[in-house]
Amino acid sequence: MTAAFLYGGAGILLFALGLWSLLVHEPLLRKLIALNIMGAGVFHVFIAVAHRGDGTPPDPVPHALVLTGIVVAVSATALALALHNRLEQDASDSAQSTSTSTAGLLSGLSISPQSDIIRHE
Amino acid sequence: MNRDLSLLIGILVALLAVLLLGVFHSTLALDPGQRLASLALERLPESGVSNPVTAVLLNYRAYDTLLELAVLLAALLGIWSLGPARPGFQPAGPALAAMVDWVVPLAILTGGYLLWVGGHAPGGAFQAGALLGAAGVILRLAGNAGAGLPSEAWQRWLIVLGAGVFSLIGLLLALTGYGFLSYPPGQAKWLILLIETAATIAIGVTLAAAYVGGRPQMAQPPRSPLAPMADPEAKR
Amino acid sequence: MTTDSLILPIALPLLGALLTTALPRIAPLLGVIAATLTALSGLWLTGQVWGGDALNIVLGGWGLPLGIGVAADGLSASLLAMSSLVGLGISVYAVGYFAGSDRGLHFWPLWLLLWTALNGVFLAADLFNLYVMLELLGLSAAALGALTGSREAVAANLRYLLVGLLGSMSYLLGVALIYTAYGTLDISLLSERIEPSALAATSVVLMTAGLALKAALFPLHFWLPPAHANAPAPVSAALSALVVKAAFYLILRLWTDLFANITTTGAAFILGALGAGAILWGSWRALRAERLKLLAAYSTVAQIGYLFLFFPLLQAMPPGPARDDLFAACVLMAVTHGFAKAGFFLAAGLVQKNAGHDRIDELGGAAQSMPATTFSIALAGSALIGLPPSGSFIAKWVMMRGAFETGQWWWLIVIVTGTLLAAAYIFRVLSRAFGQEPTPRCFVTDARAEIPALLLALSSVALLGLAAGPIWSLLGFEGVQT
Amino acid sequence: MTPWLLLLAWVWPLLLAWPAAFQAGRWPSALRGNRVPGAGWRWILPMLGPLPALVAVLTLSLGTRLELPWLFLGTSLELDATAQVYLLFTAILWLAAGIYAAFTFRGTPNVGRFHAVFLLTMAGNLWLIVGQDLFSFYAGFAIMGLAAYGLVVHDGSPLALRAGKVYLVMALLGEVSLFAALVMIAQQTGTTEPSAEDLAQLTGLPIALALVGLGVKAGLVPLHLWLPLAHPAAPVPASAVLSGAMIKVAILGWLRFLPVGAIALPDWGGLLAAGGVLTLFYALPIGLVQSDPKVILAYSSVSKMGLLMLCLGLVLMEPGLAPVGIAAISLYAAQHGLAKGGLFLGVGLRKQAPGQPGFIQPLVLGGLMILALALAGAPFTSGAVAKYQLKPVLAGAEWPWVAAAVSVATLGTTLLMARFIWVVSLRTKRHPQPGLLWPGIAWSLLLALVILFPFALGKPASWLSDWLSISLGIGFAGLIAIGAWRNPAWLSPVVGLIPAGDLLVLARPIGRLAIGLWQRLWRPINALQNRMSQSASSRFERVFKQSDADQEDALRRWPIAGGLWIGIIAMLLLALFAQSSGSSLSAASTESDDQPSRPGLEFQSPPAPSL
Repeated sequence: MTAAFLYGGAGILLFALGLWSLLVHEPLLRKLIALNIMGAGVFHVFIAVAHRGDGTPPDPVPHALVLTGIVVAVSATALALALHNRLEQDASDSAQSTSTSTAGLLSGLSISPQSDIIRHE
Repeated sequence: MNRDLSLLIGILVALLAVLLLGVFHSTLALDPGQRLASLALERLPESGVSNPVTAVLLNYRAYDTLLELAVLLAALLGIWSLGPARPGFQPAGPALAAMVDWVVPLAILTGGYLLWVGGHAPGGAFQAGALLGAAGVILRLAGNAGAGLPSEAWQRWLIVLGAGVFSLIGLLLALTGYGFLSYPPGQAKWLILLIETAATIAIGVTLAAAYVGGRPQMAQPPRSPLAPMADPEAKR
Repeated sequence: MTTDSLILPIALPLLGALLTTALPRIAPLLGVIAATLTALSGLWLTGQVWGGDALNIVLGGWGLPLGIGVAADGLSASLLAMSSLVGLGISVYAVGYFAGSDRGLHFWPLWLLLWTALNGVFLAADLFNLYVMLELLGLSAAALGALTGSREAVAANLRYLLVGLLGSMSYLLGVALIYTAYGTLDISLLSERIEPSALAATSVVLMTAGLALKAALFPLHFWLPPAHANAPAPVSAALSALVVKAAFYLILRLWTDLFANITTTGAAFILGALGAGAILWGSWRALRAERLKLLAAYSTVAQIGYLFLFFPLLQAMPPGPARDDLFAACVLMAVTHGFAKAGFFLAAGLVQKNAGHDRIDELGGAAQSMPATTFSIALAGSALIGLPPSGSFIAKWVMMRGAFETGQWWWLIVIVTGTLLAAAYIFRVLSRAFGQEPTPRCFVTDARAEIPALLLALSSVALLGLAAGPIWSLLGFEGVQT
Repeated sequence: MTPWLLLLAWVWPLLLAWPAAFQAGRWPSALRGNRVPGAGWRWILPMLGPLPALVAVLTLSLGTRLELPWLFLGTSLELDATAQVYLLFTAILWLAAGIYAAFTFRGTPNVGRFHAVFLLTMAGNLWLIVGQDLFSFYAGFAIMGLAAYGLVVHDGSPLALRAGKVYLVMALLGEVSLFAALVMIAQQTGTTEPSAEDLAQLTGLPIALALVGLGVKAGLVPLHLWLPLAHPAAPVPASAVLSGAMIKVAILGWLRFLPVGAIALPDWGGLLAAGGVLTLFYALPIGLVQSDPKVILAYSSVSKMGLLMLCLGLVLMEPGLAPVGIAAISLYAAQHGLAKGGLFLGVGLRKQAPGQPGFIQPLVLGGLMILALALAGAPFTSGAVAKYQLKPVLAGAEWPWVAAAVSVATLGTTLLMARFIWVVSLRTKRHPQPGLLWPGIAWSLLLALVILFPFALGKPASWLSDWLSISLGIGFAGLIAIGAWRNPAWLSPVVGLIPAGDLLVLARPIGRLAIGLWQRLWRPINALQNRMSQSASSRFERVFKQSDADQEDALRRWPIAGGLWIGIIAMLLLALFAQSSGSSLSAASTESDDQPSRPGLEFQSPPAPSL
């Protein structure tokens, strides 16, 4: 009971923390991490609920729900990153068309498409 | 960011969290809880697998898992719709290349093992698929622009493999009178293994393709005028 | 097999999506075939619900607490019928719209996945399954919305995706709390067990708030206008006509079915007040919109508001024929808006294609060169205003009567103001069609694209208005008590 | 004959609107290859539209009823006494206008659009006459009112577009008030087909809303603004039905949905009668100074509607008058409708008919004179008969001065008609068009009907009613005419003194004046307000850093949207906890204790939605 509350309560705190970060922080990557933290919080609650009694085996259903939820969260994160990547690409393209020097500077820093996002933050 | 506003939101969120904690606590306190657990474990022998989580994922609640594969597919299709993939990274140095030669087969092997073990212990299609995907990621990081994936046509067939096999088996079962995704007694084990194998491949390919981050290039990618800046090779 | 047919409206578009993914060369052909089959299966299911009682099935053969239930009652069937007909219209239109364009390649699988999720939401009877369906819906919708690839579209749909994720998380936390207390996820089992408690109240609030984000209830509609206005026309139609309805449907289901004994008049009043805000603000913004598709998107915000206005009325009305009328009118309103808005967006897309832009003030020539499309806009517009004999006219009639009967006359002012504003923005568009421009050579200039829009708009006015009775019988009610 | 004719009467034109819209005017249809302008059969559709209605009214017996429970949540169509009169004159008028519209628009650009809108308007007009329930009346009313927008703005000129805008705003206001009134009537009487007795229990609000809602259509001053603009702007056949048939439905609506004859409503009746008197006298002088014949006719319509409203108001005050009054009002509406329709069509003929055989234009002018006399109520015309029928109402009224006032108004009407004849005989700009033979014949039939009216219906005593004021008026008009003939400049300062759309035009300077006054009076307060709002907005901007012009940009910012979202969650939680507190705020459910451990496979049917 206490263990379940501690785990579940931690999940709720994670949810709240993620929510706050999502709303307050502007960069997209932080928002995405925040959303994933919120998701992790909800999954915590599910897992905490699964193991309740002493000695009885844990409930497999919430475990399976969490697995499903993780895959869904991964998919959503991937799509969001791709959309953001596209925005960045557009921005750098238009920047280059107006001023090649700036674009060259940007591209010099750029190692990979993925790192674009991180650098932007 | 405005400090006052974030503080205000922080207070609101904190209040919400306190309320949720209170509600959660009172619920736990009053309810010792008879879950689906006993039922799920009781019917485990009929489910065709001995790992209860796999039983839930691929038998009791197989419908959710089918849709989850569809979600994964939707994400990849969305990524593909945004345009062609960017060129990859520079080829790996000798040390990394040697490591990749070891790690990738190992990851594929481990994936196979996880797939098999999922029937009676923690493991299963998603874990295995994730490892396959990771192998693809490693390949791309080491300079293989396509992450070791086959041509676009093949990729298209592979990414629909999981959901395709899953839903076809479901419909076939419905047609033969067992009901959608209701495995006939005794056949559950093999059907689940079949579905899991297909799903593993599909998940692995989908994850790797998502990491590539765009529509696969047909052959040699046409070098767009903007490409050189993203291509470290051109700089040397 | 009759109960197994429940799965067809979900399985068929899914198979279609897989095939169009695997065989991109013949995607339009496969897509139309899959769309036709999906629509037929949806209509067949609706017919079965009409003929008999509610249908349900538990997948996997494990019975209820363990398996996942799929069920169709009158409410699901009405919306399923809407998604079938509107979806078919959008599909036929898309063939012409995307002809010769690379985007069609990406459109078909994503659109069929979206349709899968839509039908899945309408038929689901399991709270967690609903979460997965909502995510599939949100992901495919955001991907489709960004299909034009313009910067605005991508940015707006990225925002839409994040908002949808936030909504899903909130919904999922509500589900987790429910599972904590009741140990089951099936809606029918839960609705027997749930009693008023702090936990139930918290869950319903979390789930409603999450879904309200997805349903674009004022003031949480901020993501909708840019996302819907910048998408390709068939996608805008699907998003505005169908996708927001899924979230609304779920709120309606939760409030009137699962949590019926938990909701209170005060909470329903809040939803109604937000709906009123949506009507006034959405209509006003639609009136001020410079672009036709932006106008349509804001009009969606307003129409969603009307749907939420039903909550305080339903909550205050004691069970009986009068409440049945209100409920049926709510469904009728949602379905009518589905048809009308789909027709409007499809027609707007044609105008945009023809003129090269959709700035309302410069549309005179384009509108007059396409009489059939202008006529579609007029028909759809009259359904959006709520003119007779459209379905929304009857819905507004019942709504206003309900407002009097429950003593909530103040909604009347909102409805009247909203109707006048709607008339203003629709006629602002229509007056462009009456000018002294040269006339076109024939009524229908591009049959493949114009006919679906025309038929959708026409059914919102004629079909749903003149014969609203079937909605009542589909929902199992006796007919309007006048 | 079958009662289904009642359904066909309005569904038929509705169906015809579809092929009419596809009609190729100048443009050939894509399916049939190239075609010469105006070819095809579709141009005849407008005149086929009213035929079933005409057949219905001529063959069906009084009281024929058709129930359509499947339509529109339950509809009933019936030919009662009032509906019979209305259907007869409306169908005749639409037929005449339809013939006119078919021949004159044949092959013109946008003919499909005009004919489709014409048929839609016709369908709405006929539907609301035969429909007995609130739904049908409102549906027909709204279809008619909004489709008529297309008629008003048809020629697309800036003038027509302005008239259309004014028309639309007023019509929508009227329709929304009427809608609210009808909903309230349904709710208060508990039926959608209320009898006069049911209506007796109405409260004031629905009555007021019905008076306003239909008052717009009837041209009740000051809700008449659209009328003198829209009627002249519309093409000739459209103004004929607008003025002849469509504005009359307001009276029909009041007869149906006000407790006429069941209960005395001294206040509302008095208000309506007073409004009628105002309308009656207000429109006459303004009409007299107009120079466009169609505008003069429009003001005459306003004035005549005032007379009808006066009579209806008197009947509302004195329920005993109802049996006589309702018949007389319907009859008068019919007479005025036919005469006014004929006048408008005649103006069109005067402008468009060929003058080649020398006798045609004099014939048109002669016909117009007869119609004008009939409208004024001259002896031996239908106008005299109709006016005679109204006598008992005026005599039995509580207000003794009413009869005298009406006589004065008759004098005014005579002058107005004289002015009309003067304008139409001297100042008409002519644009002859071919193909006006059949419209001319249709018009002469209408004319014959108006002439024969008194001899078919009235007693000989009625043929001479009001001869005194009419002859006074004619004499007066003659004097003025002679004066104007001698000195053409004599009347010029008066003519055009008040433009069409009177109040609307005056509203602008008055509005400017009011704004000026407001600014002068409230300058100090305004300044204070400005300072306050400026500081508030700058503070607001400091908080939200809003700079974009887009009003929703602030809302789109995550912290603000998220804050609102959490606020909504908090409000919902408060609302739920506030009402459920005490009972079980802290007590979570213990229901799952007794959850039976079900073996599972048995199937649990979900309960039906708890609605």
